[in-house]
Amino acid sequence: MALMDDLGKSLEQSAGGSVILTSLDAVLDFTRGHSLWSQPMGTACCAMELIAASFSKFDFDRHGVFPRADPRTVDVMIVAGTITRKMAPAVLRVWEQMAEPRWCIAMGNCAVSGGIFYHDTYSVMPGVDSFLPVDVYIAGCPPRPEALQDAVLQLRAKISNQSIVAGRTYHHKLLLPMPTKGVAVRGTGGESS
Amino acid sequence: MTAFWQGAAYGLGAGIIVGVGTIFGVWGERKVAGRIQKRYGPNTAPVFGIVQLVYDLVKLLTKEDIHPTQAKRGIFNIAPLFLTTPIIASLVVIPFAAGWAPLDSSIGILFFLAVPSISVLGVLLAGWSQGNTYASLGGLRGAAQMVSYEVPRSLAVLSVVMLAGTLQPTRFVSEWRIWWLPLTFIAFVVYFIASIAELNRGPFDLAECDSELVGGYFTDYSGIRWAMFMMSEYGGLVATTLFGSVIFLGAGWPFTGALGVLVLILKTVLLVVLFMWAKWTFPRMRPDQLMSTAWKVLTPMALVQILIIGLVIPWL
Amino acid sequence: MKAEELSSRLLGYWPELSDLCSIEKNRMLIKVRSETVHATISKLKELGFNQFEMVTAVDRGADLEIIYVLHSIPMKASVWVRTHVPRDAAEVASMADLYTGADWPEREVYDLFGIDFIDHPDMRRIMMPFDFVGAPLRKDYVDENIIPRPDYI
Amino acid sequence: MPLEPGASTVPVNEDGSAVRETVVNLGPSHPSTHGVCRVIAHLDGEIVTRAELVIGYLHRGIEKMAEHRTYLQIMPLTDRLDYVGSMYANWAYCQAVEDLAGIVVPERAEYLRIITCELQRIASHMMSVGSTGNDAGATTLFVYAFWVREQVLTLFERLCGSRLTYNYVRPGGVSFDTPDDAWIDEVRAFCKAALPRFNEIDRLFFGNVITKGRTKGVGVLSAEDAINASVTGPSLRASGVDFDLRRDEPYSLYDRFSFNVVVGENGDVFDRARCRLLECYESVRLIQLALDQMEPGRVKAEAVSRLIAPPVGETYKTLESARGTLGVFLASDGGVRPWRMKVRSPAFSNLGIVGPLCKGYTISDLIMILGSFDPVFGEVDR
Repeated sequence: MALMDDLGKSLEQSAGGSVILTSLDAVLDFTRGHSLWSQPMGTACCAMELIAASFSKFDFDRHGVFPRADPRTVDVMIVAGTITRKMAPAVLRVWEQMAEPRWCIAMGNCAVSGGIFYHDTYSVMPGVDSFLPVDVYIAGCPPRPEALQDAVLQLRAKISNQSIVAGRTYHHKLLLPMPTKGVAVRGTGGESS
Repeated sequence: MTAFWQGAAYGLGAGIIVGVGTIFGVWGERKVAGRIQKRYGPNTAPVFGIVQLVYDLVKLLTKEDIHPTQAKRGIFNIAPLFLTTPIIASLVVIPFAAGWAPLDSSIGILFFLAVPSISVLGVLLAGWSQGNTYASLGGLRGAAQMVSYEVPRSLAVLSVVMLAGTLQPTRFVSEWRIWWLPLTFIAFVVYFIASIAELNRGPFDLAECDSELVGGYFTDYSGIRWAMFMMSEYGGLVATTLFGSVIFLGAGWPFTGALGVLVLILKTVLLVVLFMWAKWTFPRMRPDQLMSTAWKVLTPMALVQILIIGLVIPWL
Repeated sequence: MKAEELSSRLLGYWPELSDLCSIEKNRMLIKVRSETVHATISKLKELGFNQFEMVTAVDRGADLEIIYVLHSIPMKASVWVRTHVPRDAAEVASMADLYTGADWPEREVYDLFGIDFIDHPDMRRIMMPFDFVGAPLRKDYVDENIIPRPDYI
Repeated sequence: MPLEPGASTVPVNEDGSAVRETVVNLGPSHPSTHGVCRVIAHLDGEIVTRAELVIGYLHRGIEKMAEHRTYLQIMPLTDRLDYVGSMYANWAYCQAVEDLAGIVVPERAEYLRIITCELQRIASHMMSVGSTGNDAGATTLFVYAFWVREQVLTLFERLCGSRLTYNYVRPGGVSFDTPDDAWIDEVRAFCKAALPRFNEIDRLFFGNVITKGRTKGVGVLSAEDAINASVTGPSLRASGVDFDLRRDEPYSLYDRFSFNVVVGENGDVFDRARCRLLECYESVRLIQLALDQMEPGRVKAEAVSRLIAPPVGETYKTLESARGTLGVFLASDGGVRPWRMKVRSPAFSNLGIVGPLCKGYTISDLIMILGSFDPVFGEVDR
């Protein structure tokens, strides 16, 4: 990414570079938006709809979205399901393993805000955006695969406005994760994915 | 200096074949898999979804290239080259048209069997250098499997070479007769199965099986380096099937010239589809079963084929 | 098997049981002191209750009640064994030596109720993170992370 | 690799030297742990010397939440327990509430419960068989099995408006009657169409020589061990124990049907997976019988208030879910909220044996053994 950032910066500073920059942005945004490989971070009920989405009835591969197990090659993490305090470090770890540029879709009420498990519980995170930058939220408990399809198209529209220049790229400021009681959250999660 | 430019031209040509083969191979895989699984595969991109692969390629090339902290950096960086280079190099001995191969060597067939074996090194180095248990297990599995399956594969090819009496690909093609087809059928089956294992494809994709080892020996690779692994896999697929159609299916037979080249490509595509069919139908084998298949089933089968041909040759 | 039939059959083998057992809504209950739980259950296992169906605890305010449900596949019947342990010294013998299936359920009760199972092979938290403090299913558990739900009824 | 305190100590040989082994960590987000389970596998080469399961990554505290909700408000929580087969948790919970409050369920509602739950069993078993195939590398099998599941979900969608979290079985009956008579015809049509699909899956996967090599004799669990380890459901029956709650301790109207209980022989992965497939045939038969016997009538008991306040007492009711004995324990203090709810989840109890069982098999087998118990982590962790 550093290479792309430098390229973007030097293009922006040079005379006439912005013409090249905008066309480069257009090409890259278009290809990135149309080739969103997903990391299925399915933890609970929504994972069923996430599986259904890539199978015969809905077939997300038509749009170039297909699930990959290894986080290094994927572009979008689809967090589907409740994230508990025990799971949060592992989700964060997988997110950190993903290569830039990366995006995140929060699928279902639990991932959006904690949903039905928001109140009265001692172990559920109130939404995955308390420790991850989320691009698209899908409501529903669980959302239908069509809703996920719409989210992918929304994300595509969002990507089409991004630039490779560092100042304007999609750099997230990571919020600190909520600690489990007593001990800091990092470093206790799962190895690799 | 001429030799240098010649070599550069061969390399470029073979690189283009591998690149185009990769794009069409991945596209074909996704389409074939889709059809087998009652869905469509990529179809919203232009031209039946082929352009989808261009999107994927451009995206992969501009993606971040991650170096994990626990990786051995130098080896991590060059390991993918060990995989792609032998595949590209091996293509130079393929007789694309009747009587013409880019490098018409007198030991061309031996060259083809020997050079891609170097990619075992790439698998081993890639797996080891990442400092990741999934990758090292995958690398070890892959190396063991590729080394073992060299044996039945070479024996199968050897049986056909016995019939032709030459190791020179162009002469081999002109020697080829249609009645070899039933005679060398066992060898063809052995070659087919052993090649699947050699390429780490399903049902022998133990080295990269995502249900156990996540990404296998290239778990921690991203962006362009990961694309090189894909290129070696599909380039290898193209090279193996090309070679298989030359050795067992008589290259351009019954045509020569441009039509012959077309027929060769057609046979290759047929074999590729067969490979994909096998991948998307069968479950995966276990490492120990895979090894015993190589040594206890395929190698004896190839030896029996050699025996049969050895008995037939005096009567020719 | 009906509870009456079951209890008469069990009493035939084990007469001392009559002081402890009662029948409620077609369900056989055995109430014992926490020190004798292990002996009772091992006796019941000998009498044919070969499956450890579940163990749970209920916070009764003054003390904690532990309820074991044992199931017998040949007799097609279940029996409850219940006992009380004090809140601050909550401990009871582990059944993991009798039933391997008691391993995880006892860990769960330990995790969520803070009841110590003596001689359990692997007494660690199972549901909550290992560094978690407290027994969340006890009624007096407080946690600043809990967002109380407005009363809608 | 950081392990949790006490999770692992370096094993030593008899002479005190450290065993040279690799520790492979699978999960909590791994493609074949069927959710959020973590397996810490100690390997000697490819052989598993010790496998430890770490669960709790989806522990949402449903039992605590239930103490703060009225009896009807708990219904949606039960949906999210076993998200592959939500109907069972609905029903098990309703059984417990009905037992506690003394509600009598109309007959048509019981039939509808049986029909939907047997459909759910097919959907759940298809998921399980398919993911066994997926673990073995046969992705296509998963898609085929999922196709059958999609048909069931479409039927459910017509019945109660939801694909996954139905909230259909309610205390005192079910929430809706069948939408129209066409729905019943659709169920009959599905029963006819599903049988060739089951045959196809049987031939494609269980008839395959690679599958047999991969699954036969792997993860063998004897009948005694299975009973002692609280294994229930298809996993228990695969070990050769002829026990099914539906037949042996009939609840609802199951005593009106005659059906076969599928029993395996060896208790290996093959038997566990195939038992599930064969149970689908029996479920189809049960659905057809129930459709024949069902008569028009009420689908909900008349006198069920929205605010159920059962008398003081406890209850524990079980039923045969797709994974085994699913029980709900309810303790009431006479108020409108339960004093304590506890779910005895079959997936949790079955999973306890997986760690010890994997010892001595390869890492590839570990994946198969874990998958063959069909864990659903919503239910395991609650």
